[in-house]
Amino acid sequence: MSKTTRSEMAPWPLVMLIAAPLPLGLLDGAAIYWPQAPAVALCYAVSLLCLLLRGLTRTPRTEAALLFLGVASACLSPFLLLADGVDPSSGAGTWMYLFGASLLLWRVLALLAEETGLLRWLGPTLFGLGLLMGWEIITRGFAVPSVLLPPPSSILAAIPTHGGELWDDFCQTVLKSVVRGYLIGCGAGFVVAVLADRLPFLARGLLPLGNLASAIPVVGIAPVMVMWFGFDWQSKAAVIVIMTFFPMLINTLAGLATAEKIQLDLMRSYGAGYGKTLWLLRLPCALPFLFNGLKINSTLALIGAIVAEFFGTPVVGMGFRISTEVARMNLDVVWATITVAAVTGSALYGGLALAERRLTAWHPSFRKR
Amino acid sequence: MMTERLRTHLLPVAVMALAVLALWYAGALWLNAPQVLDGFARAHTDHWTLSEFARQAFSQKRPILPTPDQIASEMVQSLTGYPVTHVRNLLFHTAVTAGSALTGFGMGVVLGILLAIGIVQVKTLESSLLPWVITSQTIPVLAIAPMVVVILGNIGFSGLLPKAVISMYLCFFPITIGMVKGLRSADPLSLDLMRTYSANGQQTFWLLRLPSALPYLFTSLKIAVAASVVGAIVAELPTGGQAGLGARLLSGSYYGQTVQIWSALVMSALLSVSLVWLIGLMERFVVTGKRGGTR
Amino acid sequence: ADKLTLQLKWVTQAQFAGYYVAQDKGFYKDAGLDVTIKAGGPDINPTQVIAAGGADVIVDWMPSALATREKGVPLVNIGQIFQKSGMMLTCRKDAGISSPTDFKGHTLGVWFAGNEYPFLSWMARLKYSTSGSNPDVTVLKQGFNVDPLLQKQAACISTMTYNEYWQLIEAGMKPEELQVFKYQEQGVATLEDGLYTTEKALADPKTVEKLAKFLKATAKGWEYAAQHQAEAVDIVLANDSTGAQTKEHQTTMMGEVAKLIEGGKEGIGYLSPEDFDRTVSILMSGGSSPVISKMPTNAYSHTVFDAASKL
Amino acid sequence: MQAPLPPVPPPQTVPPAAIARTIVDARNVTLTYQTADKPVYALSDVSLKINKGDFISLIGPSGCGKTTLMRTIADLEQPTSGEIIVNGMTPEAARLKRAYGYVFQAPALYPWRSVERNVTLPLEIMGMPAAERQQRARDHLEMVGLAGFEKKFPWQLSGGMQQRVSIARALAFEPDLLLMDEPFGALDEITRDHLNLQLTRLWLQTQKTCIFVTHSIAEAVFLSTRIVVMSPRPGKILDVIDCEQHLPRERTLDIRETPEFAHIAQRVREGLMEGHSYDD
Amino acid sequence: MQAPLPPVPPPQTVPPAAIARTIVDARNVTLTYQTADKPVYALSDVSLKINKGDFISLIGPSGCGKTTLMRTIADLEQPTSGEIIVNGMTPEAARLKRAYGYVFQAPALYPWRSVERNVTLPLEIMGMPAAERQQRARDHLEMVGLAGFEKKFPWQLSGGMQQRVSIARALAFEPDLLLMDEPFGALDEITRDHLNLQLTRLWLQTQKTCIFVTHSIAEAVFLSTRIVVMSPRPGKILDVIDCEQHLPRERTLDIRETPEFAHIAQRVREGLMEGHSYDD
Ligand SMILES: Nc1ncnc2c1ncn2[C@@H]1O[C@H](COP(=O)(O)OP(=O)(O)OP(=O)(O)O)[C@@H](O)[C@H]1O
Ligand SMILES: Nc1ncnc2c1ncn2[C@@H]1O[C@H](COP(=O)(O)OP(=O)(O)OP(=O)(O)O)[C@@H](O)[C@H]1O
Ligand SMILES: Cc1ncc(C[n+]2csc(CCO)c2C)c(N)n1
Ligand SMILES: [Mg+2]
Ligand SMILES: [Mg+2]
Repeated sequence: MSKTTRSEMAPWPLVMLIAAPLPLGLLDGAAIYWPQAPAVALCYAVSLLCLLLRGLTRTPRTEAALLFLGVASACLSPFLLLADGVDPSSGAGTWMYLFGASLLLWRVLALLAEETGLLRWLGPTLFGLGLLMGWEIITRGFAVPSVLLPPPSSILAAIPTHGGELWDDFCQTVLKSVVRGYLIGCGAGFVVAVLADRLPFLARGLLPLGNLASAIPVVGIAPVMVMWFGFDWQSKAAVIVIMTFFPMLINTLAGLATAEKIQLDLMRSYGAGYGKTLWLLRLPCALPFLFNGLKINSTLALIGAIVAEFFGTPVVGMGFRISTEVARMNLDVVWATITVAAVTGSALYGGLALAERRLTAWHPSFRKR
Repeated sequence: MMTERLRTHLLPVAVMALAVLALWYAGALWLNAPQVLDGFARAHTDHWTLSEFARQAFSQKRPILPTPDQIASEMVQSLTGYPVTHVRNLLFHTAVTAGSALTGFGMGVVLGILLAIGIVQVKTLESSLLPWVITSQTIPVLAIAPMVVVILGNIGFSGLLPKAVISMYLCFFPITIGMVKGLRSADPLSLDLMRTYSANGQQTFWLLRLPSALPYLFTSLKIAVAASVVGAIVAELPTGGQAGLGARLLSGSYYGQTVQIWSALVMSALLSVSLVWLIGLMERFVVTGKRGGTR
Repeated sequence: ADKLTLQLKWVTQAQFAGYYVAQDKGFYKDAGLDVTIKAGGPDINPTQVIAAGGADVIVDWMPSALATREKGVPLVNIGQIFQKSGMMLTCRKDAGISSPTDFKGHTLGVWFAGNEYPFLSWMARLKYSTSGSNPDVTVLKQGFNVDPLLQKQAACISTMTYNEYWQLIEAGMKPEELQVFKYQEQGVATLEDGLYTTEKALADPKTVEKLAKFLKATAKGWEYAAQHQAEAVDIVLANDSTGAQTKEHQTTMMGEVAKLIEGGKEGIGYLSPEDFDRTVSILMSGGSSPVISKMPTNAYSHTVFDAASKL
Repeated sequence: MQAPLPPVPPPQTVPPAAIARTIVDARNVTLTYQTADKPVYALSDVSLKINKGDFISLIGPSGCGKTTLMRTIADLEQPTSGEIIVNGMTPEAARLKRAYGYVFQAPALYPWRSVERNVTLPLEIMGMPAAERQQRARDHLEMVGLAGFEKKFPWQLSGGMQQRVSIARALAFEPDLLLMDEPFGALDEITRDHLNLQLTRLWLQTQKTCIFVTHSIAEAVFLSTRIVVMSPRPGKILDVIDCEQHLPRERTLDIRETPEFAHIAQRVREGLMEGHSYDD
Repeated sequence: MQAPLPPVPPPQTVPPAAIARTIVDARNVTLTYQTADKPVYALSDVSLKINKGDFISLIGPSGCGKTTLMRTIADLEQPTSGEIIVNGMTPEAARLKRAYGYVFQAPALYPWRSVERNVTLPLEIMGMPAAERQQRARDHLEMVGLAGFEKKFPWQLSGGMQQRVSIARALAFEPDLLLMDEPFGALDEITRDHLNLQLTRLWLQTQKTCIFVTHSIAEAVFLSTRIVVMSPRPGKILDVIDCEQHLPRERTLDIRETPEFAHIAQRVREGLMEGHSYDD
């Protein structure tokens, strides 16, 4: 299929060569150089060797695997230094080495970009791992206080130790508030858009007011909703309904307007009524926009629920957890909760993206790249 | 011509507005009733008339739902009672919020479009970055807003910038998603045409991809501009001591001044609606000649 | 002049009158200091700000400061402004509550953010369960205002003597309709507004001198504020950039706050070790996961106070 | 190479067709498009009567208003003045009664539907049972030579194939009035001849009324009972040529070799020339 | 009506054209489209040499692969096997050198650009100064009979007019190799004749190379130096007919009446028939 001529690698990762004469960090106030840290020097040698041997690989996959080894050993080195009690924060050599490694990671990602099937996910996974590594290295290397930003490793450690709480929060926030609010909000936005499209009088009268109402920021609505609907999930769902309504409305209206004139004329010539035209022509045309709205809303809904929980909850819920644990200085729990939120949101989004791919495979954006 | 416009556009709005107002007063009566009755009970007023009840419900000091006239008079008082630059003038706070919202929106548009272009043009970015852009949005802003404010504050940025950054964080996403979709929606045959001209990436972008992405872009811009106002307000909460509609909301909420909350809400809604409207105006100006299609 | 940044715990209000008065009246300037006061807010955590280097001194409550200390940011109390706790639980009498034994089966509003520990240890002492499927009292995380009580969503809510209690009164409740339980009187009071800095700052004698000047000027500001309350309120209002505070409310607040700063054995700003020990023991006893697990050492220092006394 | 044209036989007085029912009656139809710069006069005072069972071809220079006239009949445009009566009712009422089957100049297929489901679309709208409409779609696809392409999507077809799907779609609908706008424009001569024959057969069998736009004079003469020649902007009717007077109703491809055929073709060509201003 | 065809004159040995330069050299090109159900074999082992100054017509049944072949030459599709050399380089390199002017089967106009700005589009991409490209656009629009429509938008034009805009756009570009996919399909005979003449003139003047798809046998014979007849799926070359042997290079409309013309046309028709399976 594809003309697999591997593009040539830019020489940038070679900046790691500059690292060799530079110091690695400080130990007891004195600079440490490569010969004084044999383990790190070994990592460095491995990285350079991987760069050298790259030419021998035959397929993009083997090259990616080899180069990844080089990146991995670079990532290992600051931890080796830390374990030896070296403070790498002022070691230009360490940072230059890591900089070269991140450019090398880019090359790995480029090689993996052509993958299909399950391996397709390898690229984004490595990219994410790279980000997390960078975070870990920076927080530990510069000794950032954990009350400001904990390193990913301690966040990861917090997940099993607080598993019970996290699960309860998930049930409260996602299963109770988000699901219901999302369904009602998107449903209402859709229905109102269709109605507005059908009844111009309603549209002209209601849309400006609807726009006005839904332009109210969540943080403003949340306290009011808590006042009206009480402390439990109902008020959170109400906030989500209001938040998701507007994007769905706008997207549905824009989507309904995309049917081409000639396609509409065809329906007209069949004497197809409003409902038939809607179902057979305008909704299929609107699908890409509907999915756009649904996807944007899937992230908004989660944020909405969490934000609303800042304004009063029973003592469970992801928003509750975040706000109280911030004040208790348990930043690892905070970030563990954020992780749960991020995973949930991404899963929701990914599900929608898959459904979109299935239902709108005809759309040019999927047809041809 | 003019009367026609009046009939088709203003009349429906007027009718609907009246209906909403009627509903609102009914709602105020309903929601404030427990408080009023409680008040009567505690004052041992056993014999009260319906008009007395309504009068009370519509003039609660801390109503659950204030009436439109309460909000209006609070707003009029705030808007006309002080000079525009005074901290008690709502317009001052609106301007503060609008300032950071628009700055954030501007940054968000640039970031969002650049990301979209990167994702569409660079395959590596598409496969590895897009999932993380999405994940970034599942992180609740309100949770990270204080950290952003604190961290940026320490690097020496305070005032407008941290707020704008949070606005940007909220509004770049709809733009990126919409633009990615839009940039890919160009008609395949038109793309082929560009190929035969051996147009470079930039030319294809400006001459074909961007025009076909415009409907998506403007839909996203409308959502994003509303989001930027939300972002600015969210960012004003942690720095609650300072100016802006968010600060008004917060202190209103903190002191239970419902009417103040509602007037800040109305003001922020007006702000985003007028921004959305401005985008719509731009859209009408920019998107020309795109109506018929083939016959 | 020496530069110094002070991070407050909350928005500009009479709770912090002393600092604003010292600033406005030039006490800081006279002491050779150039002080920046940063207002706080619900999500501004002063300990984070100081950990990130954004402030030299913060106003914080002791539970939060001790928790942060245990998390590796070595905060040290250099002066205790509020000698007494202003926290209380305020209940509706019409909910049938007249003593702590009536709590059972009711919903109680509590501030979290570290303020829940005294509450939890109080409930533990009363032998009420607060969690599980069928708790004796239902705990609600209450927001920033008093609506839950006004709307009967909770039978009791947390209030401060100087703030939320008066909001209830301003909202039309009568004092005789309310039953209050002061933490101070229930024996679960923890120390509130105090001044904290880092161990690193204290290691430098120059900084200690600067902080001493600051503490002294601050004490002077508080003293002045307590004596000239009307003027102090005006100064606070002039510093409020939200334009939302009312004179009426701030005047009451000033009066109540003035009561809390009294009683320092050696003058305004003195931390008495007994109060510290009591706070620590309450924090270590409460609930299933106490804020602090280890006995804190060197969490306060009288160095600055002593130096200030000698100025 | 053609032999000199034989003289036109004098018009014979034909016995009036057994109570010829008027299906389309256009009276003084004028249509002006308003555009940003200046108005475009697309139709000017067009009057035309079409009887049941007629096969009318519209022929005329590009841009003369053929499509516009068809669209007006099908209630897709409103005349600026004048009126049209279809089946004794307004075009709108006729449209709502599903009287029209329209083959547009562009294929207008729905990209999210497979070829087969594009053809069943109007049948679905009519409410035909699934099995029956599938059968009909297959039959008609077979007729236009597209058996085996049922499951493909429109963008996987060549231009001519798309056009044929669109023809199959209109035919499967079996409307009273078939409006076809250059349906065979994108087809090669052999396929075109084949479909011409199919179309005449179908037309004879079902006694439908057809309005047909074509640029091929031969095709027009071969298919039509009457040919309407139009002149360009503002679109006017220049000439209406009655073919039934000279050619039998039932036609085979070899009538194209007869002198009558050539004669009519010549008259159409002359009419067309009149409307043009090229000097080469 | 036509006189019986005269016997084909025996192929004369023509002197080899003065060092005929090969512009397009397709060698054993095969192209298979992968679709969800089963693969479509669009081109099978197609070999073809086109010299500089040639005017090649592709003719064949609908769906036989004409468009696919043109797209492959223009580097819009990759052959599954075989190779194509254009001007001594890969199609991609030729494309990057802006060697192609392509008139697609559908007009492919940009709805957000006026007619004139649609025509100037490729010129903008080339970087021509504004005044010059406007002049060129106007000249070419005039040539296709669309003077006065510069400021209209595509959806305000009739089908044939849109097609003519697309032709003007390709001609204004003045490419080395002009690829035209049924450019005149939507035009009436008179306009078509006119444009045929214009095209031959232009071609003779500029010595460009043209590849042209048409369904009109007469048009193919009239315009071409060689006619390539294709058979349907999998698309193969059935016959290549050299017209220059029998017809002069410079042609007027009346050569259509010559026996040589009719003879070639007949040969093309026979080739076409061969590829078809209709039995009527
Ligand atoms: N929507 C429109 N707005 C403005 N002008 C239009 C519109 N549609 C058609 N026209 C103009 O009306 C005239 C007649 O167009 P029409 O489509 O009826 O021509 P046609 O006879 O079908 O031509 P062709 O054979 O090329 O399809 C043309 O000059 C065209 O520019
Ligand atoms: N993108 C595609 N995917 C799958 N099959 C395709 C695709 N494009 C074309 N085909 C198939 O390839 C074959 C040849 O198509 P092509 O467009 O080349 O025909 P053509 O000769 O141009 O026909 P026409 O005269 O009708 O335009 C057809 O059978 C068509 O179905
Ligand atoms: C997150 C959070 N919410 C509420 C309080 C309660 N509280 C106690 S004192 C005070 C300021 C002055 O009244 C406030 C708001 C808190 N500490 N933290
Ligand atoms: Mg037409
Ligand atoms: Mg084709």
